[in-house]
Amino acid sequence: ASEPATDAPSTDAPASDAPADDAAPADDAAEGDLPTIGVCIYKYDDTYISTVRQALEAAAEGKANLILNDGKGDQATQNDQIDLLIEKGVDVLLVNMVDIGAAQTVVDKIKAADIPVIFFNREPDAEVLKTYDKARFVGTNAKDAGVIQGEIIAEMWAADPALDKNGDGTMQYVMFQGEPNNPEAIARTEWSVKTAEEKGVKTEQLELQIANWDTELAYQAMESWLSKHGDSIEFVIANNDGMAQGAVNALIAAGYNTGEEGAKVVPVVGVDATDAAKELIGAGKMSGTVLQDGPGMANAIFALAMNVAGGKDYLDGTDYQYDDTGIAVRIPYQAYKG
Amino acid sequence: MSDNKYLLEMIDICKQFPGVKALDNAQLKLRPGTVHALMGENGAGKSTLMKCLFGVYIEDGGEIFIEGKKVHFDNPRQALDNGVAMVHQELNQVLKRDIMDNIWLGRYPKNMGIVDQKTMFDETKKVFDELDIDVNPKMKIGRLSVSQRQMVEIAKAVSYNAKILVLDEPTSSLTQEEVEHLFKIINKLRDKGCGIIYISHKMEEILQISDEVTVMRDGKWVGTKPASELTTDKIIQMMVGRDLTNRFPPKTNKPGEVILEVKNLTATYQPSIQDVSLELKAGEILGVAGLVGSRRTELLETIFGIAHHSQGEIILHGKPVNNKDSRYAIKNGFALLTEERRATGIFGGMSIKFNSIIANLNHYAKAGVLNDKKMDGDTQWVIDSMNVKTPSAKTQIKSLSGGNQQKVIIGRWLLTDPEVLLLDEPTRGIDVGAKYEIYQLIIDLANKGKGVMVVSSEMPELLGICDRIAVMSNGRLAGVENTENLDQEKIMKLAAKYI
Amino acid sequence: MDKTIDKKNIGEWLLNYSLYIVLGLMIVVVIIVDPRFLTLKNITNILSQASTRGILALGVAGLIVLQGTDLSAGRILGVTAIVSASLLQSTTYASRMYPDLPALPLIVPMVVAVIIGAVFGLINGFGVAKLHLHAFIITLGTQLIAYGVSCIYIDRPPLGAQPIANFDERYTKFVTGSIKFGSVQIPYLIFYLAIVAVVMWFIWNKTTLGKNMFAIGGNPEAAAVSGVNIVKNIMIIFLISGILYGLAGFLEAGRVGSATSNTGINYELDAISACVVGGVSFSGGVGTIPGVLIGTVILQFINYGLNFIGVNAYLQYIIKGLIIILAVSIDVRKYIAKK
Amino acid sequence: MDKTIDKKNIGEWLLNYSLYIVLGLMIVVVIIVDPRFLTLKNITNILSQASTRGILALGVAGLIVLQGTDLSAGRILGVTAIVSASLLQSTTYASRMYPDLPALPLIVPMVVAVIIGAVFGLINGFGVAKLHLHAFIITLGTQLIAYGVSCIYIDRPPLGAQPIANFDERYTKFVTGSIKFGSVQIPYLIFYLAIVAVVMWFIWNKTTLGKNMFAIGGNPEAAAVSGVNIVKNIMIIFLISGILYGLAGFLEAGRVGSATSNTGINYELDAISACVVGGVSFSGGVGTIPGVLIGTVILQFINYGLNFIGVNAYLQYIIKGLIIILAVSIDVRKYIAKK
Ligand SMILES: Nc1ncnc2c1ncn2[C@@H]1O[C@H](COP(=O)(O)OP(=O)(O)OP(=O)(O)O)[C@@H](O)[C@H]1O
Ligand SMILES: Nc1ncnc2c1ncn2[C@@H]1O[C@H](COP(=O)(O)OP(=O)(O)OP(=O)(O)O)[C@@H](O)[C@H]1O
Ligand SMILES: OC[C@H]1O[C@@H](O)[C@H](O)[C@@H](O)[C@H]1O
Ligand SMILES: [Mg+2]
Ligand SMILES: [Mg+2]
Repeated sequence: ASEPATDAPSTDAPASDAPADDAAPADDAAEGDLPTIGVCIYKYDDTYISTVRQALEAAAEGKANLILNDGKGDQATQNDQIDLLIEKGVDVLLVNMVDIGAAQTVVDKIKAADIPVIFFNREPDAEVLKTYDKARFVGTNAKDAGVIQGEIIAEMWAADPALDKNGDGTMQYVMFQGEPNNPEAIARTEWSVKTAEEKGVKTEQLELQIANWDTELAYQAMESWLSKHGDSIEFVIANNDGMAQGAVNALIAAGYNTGEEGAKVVPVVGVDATDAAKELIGAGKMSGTVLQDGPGMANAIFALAMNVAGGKDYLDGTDYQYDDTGIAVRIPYQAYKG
Repeated sequence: MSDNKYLLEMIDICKQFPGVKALDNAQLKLRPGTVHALMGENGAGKSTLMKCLFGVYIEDGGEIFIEGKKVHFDNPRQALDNGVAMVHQELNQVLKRDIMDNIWLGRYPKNMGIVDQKTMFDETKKVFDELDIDVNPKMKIGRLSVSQRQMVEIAKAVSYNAKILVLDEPTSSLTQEEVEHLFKIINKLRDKGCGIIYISHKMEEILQISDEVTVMRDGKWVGTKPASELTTDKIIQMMVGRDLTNRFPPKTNKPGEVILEVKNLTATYQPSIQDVSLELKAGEILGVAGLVGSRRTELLETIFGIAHHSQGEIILHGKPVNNKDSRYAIKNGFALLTEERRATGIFGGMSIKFNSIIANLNHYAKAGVLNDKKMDGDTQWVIDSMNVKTPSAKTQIKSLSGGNQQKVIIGRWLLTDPEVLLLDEPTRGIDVGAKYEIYQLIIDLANKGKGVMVVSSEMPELLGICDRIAVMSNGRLAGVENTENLDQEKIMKLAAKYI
Repeated sequence: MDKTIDKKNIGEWLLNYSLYIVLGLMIVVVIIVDPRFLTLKNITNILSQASTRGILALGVAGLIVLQGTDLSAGRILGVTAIVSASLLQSTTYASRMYPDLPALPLIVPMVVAVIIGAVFGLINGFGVAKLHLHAFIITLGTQLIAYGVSCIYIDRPPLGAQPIANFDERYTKFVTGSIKFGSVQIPYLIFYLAIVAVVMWFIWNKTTLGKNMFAIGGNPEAAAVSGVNIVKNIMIIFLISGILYGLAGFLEAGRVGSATSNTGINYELDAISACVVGGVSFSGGVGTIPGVLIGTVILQFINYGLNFIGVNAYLQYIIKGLIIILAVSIDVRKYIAKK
Repeated sequence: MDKTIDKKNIGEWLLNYSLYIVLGLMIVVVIIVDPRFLTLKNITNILSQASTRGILALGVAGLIVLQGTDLSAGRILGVTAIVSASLLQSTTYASRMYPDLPALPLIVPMVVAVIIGAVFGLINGFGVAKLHLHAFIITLGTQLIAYGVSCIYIDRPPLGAQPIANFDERYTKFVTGSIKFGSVQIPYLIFYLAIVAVVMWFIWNKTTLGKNMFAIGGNPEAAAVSGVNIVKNIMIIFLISGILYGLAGFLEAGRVGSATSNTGINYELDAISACVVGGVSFSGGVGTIPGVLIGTVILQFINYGLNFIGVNAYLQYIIKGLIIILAVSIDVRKYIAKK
């Protein structure tokens, strides 16, 4: 397996290196002089993605015109938006695919219009991207979040024998998976448990629920699992913090994880390090999460986009590097335990 | 089984509805080439018997023979295919479609799988010419007046060329002229050997058109006699099971001061009434006569305020009133009994209680909260004083017969204690016994000093109970006369004045 | 003869209580599969989960009685949940939406939520009563509008669309607290639902408004002639529905512990299903409050019970679909006119 | 006097063409904001994007004419999209769903999709015609069932719920190809929609089935006493809707280039909106094929046009809501009886 390209700088990747800065200063430049960048977001109100989007907008301020599109969680809608952006003649396309399965169709469309494209966050098959020499990917290494979760789990399990409530030496856990066919969700589900096992934790899955990244759905499922399994649940693993939060809220309502001295605890881990999750971790109601660096990803995307819009090579003048696919830039995850 | 003397035999038909035994060994035997009148009070089971024949209902027991062959229809399609056609008491039409689409519904003529509009048009025209109906077959049926729609319904039934034609109150909204016309058609069909079952509450018609009469009471067969042996009184006696000497109660009311003045009333959305002026006195019964589409209904609706007027005034007790909608009208002391009971009268799924009190809620409410006791009391009053035949006050009104439904709605309006009652065809589809009761009620109301306007297509009825009669012609008022100065012929002349 | 009457009576009885029978059967099946289900805790869980949905359904029910429907219910709940949540974040939470907002009395955000719900309700009512739009259309419009408003409200720089969470303790307690009766914990939420249900029962059965509602739903034209102020009454019923959505939104955010622009999505489908399963008819003029409640509980029971016995998530959809179809198929038998 | 008549005539004319006027105005606004909009390519884009949606709407329209609706349309499209996609993966694609499946003639998966759609359509029709369920309820049930089926179909070991993608070239060409007329590229999809529309127009206007449909929708009792076989006709109309959903699903997967269990979600709301914006009335018995088409185009234009002039995504929801309300408000004026 390939290691993530941890040496790529993220948060401090200087956007000022981008070629757009060589152009006239933003304030007296007519809008038309700035490069136009078409951005397709898979779903505007996704928590994590909207951090990326906001950071992207901040980065583009005065340097480029962003045309943002909301795919509304529907690939057909996104295809339509790409048609439109092509027709508008944007200089670069940034695509956060709804359904990576449609990547070939999307790449073909864009290739026919000869517009450079950077996919991000939701990762299409590298073979597909390679059919177009102007396609790149910026994202994470999907499995890493799961690996880090697994490490957090193993560490906690080893540190506190009381977590094995029934003392059978096995960690009985419940799992919340994001979407059914999202590669990040699948990898996190798989690698969190695999890593914990590799580190010597025996595991048993009591339940798995696909909760579409959604707090409310996770809350409901957790509530019924709690009454079904009671104290037998020893760990909650969630593909993201939204669902982790739902689980925590259900636990609190059932008298667990109140953060008070002596209260019963079922550890919950998530991914994303949203502010809400960090607050819960600080209050002792949640155990850990994995930081996904949204602004870092936005800066990387933007730097590459400005380069190619200015006719330069994608990585020109940046510290980013491709991983062994030769076309993907990886932003690393970090553990967050408070 | 039986010889072919009869075209149709219905033997020992039984039909039970929740709470009602609608048919209890009912009988009907129809000879070819005759008109067979089916008589009975409201709720006697006439329509139910015919619906069993037509496959709308399925009888619980009994046998049906057509030309000696035992039949059983599960749906109207089978009845139609076996030579039975029917004009239903309720107008069953698709108002948003045109006339031809309605007439050929269920049997569109086709040409290589495509509906043949031209044949439809030509055939419709033919039928209409035969029946002297002068409307464009391509018109939306919803734009016709009720009586025109009824004529179309009859035309449709006739066009099936059925052996057996059932007419369930076909003339309830027809004018004299149209009735005459219908009778000509019926006679033609009879001569061709058809059997016609004719249901009506209009006694004159029955004796004029029918060869035999079957009378039903409470779902049971009472008797079948040749019409020649019968008189109105005899029929009535069979129907109600007792003597009923007079068709109209004695007129005891005395018109007094003018309470309502209508001045130069013209409706906003034309074609409708134009420049109508008339007066209504306290204790007076004012009839409104006219041909189909002469805008009698619109006159009442405009006075009541559910239709708007652009010019003119409505003056009650010398003060102009502005009935902006039915609430104002009710507050100002008006009541309107509508013409189409099912569409605009009853709340079918609701109880008799609900239907009785709904126009009068303000009387039972304190700060919006209702007083159940008062409501129950008033409901009982409606049932008692209107003589409503019902198992209980909780019964859904739609399971009552038409006449009993009508009584509940009249009761509803009386509860609001109105000063001016606008009654649009108050006795449509109501049997003689109940009619008498309603006439009596109208006269009682007049005796109490109320003003009553009655729209009716039955001229004998208008002549029988009204003090004066206003005749509408094509949206205008053709004249108002004292009843003693009028007869059917004079009314007809006035009715044609602006045509 | 006696026997057939008996049979018929039993048939009628079965029909009249079909909903209870369906619910009972489902409970029995769940208990057979997993006897651990038989705890009071599971019942209070289901009831408290049904609470906000029940309130929503009670709001929608009146609109169905009026021959309408409401596609916006869920999104209105969403926007009111978001706003109440944003006004009740813990003052110690650094990245809260309004950093300078003091701790408000609970009633303030509740009233704000109710007012927002009411405004949406009035817009819907206006569309139906004044613009003569079918409820499906105006509420489809307000569904989109409410969602847009939620997103714009929640999605602010620099972080974008974050869930609004970390609530003031008083709020959480008010919503998720419970009273102990002997050994039984009864969640406040159940009481809130009960109070709303009683109020709604009273309105439906004992007031002019209720009668008018059934009149308009049963036969609008007859109502118009009978002196019912159609516009006003429709507006009030929609207003009430909006108020209930606001209340449900206020409670839902507290119950779930956070609010996002996704809160409330598709709740209206559950609410409408609950009404229809509970015997409120789309043809208007028919429905009861206990029916709506039992419908809500049946639906919630499907979700909870299937999860409890560990039915595969995908299969759950299919089973839920089948049970809804079954329950309503039985219920409509009551109204099918005998031939 | 003459003047008022003129005024009235103009008013009526405006009403009759209101949809075209609304569309025209929107186009003008977009062009004013961004004159670059004025290219043929934008028009063919909108039309081809409207194609699968239009086919779906044409299926739904008949059900609305029957006083019904269809909440399952989107999910049925989804399941048929998934199945056609799974039968048409490129044979060179290693992780395709059926590794041993040879390249099928295009007609086979299309027929399979149509049959699956037809089966769902028949279930819906059975629910309405035989079980006497409101269309809302039976289609809510089949919506859930279709979704469950999609998930189960797609989610197979060892890979789990992967999107089904990498299609056979012939499929992609058949769906996304286009014909050149002079300098204009006309996508095949526009022709497919046109063909379906013509067939449906013929059925609605020239066949007994169509006339019966309007009669049943306008007054079911009238149809019944005229000997129309209500059950059969309702079933056939639902069957046709299912066939169209299947066809739309087949095209949609090819158009998008992939199918997942999410494909088709909420499409029914757009389809229903298109119908209603296009003048198909929920009260039944009213509607035209050109109306449905123009409704579809208006909705697609809203999506496309607002994006084109760069309106904020969240604001788009609000604007779309407002336009739907506006368009239908104007359209219903035609039918409001004036007294
Ligand atoms: N669908 C139904 N459900 C329940 N009861 C019904 C139904 N149809 C008719 N009835 C009842 O059956 C009885 C006979 O009604 P029917 O309509 O046949 O009377 P009718 O003789 O035609 O009266 P009218 O002269 O008023 O039309 C009445 O008591 C009526 O309430
Ligand atoms: N010739 C006509 N052409 C089109 N519409 C008509 C015509 N005549 C009447 N109508 C419509 O039919 C309806 C019934 O007319 P109206 O009720 O005023 O007539 P009427 O004299 O009361 O007849 P009836 O005795 O049948 O009640 C009205 O809505 C009217 O607009
Ligand atoms: O695809 C959407 C998902 O992307 C993940 O990276 C993130 O952790 C999730 O919270 C969700 O946003
Ligand atoms: Mg009758
Ligand atoms: Mg009239």
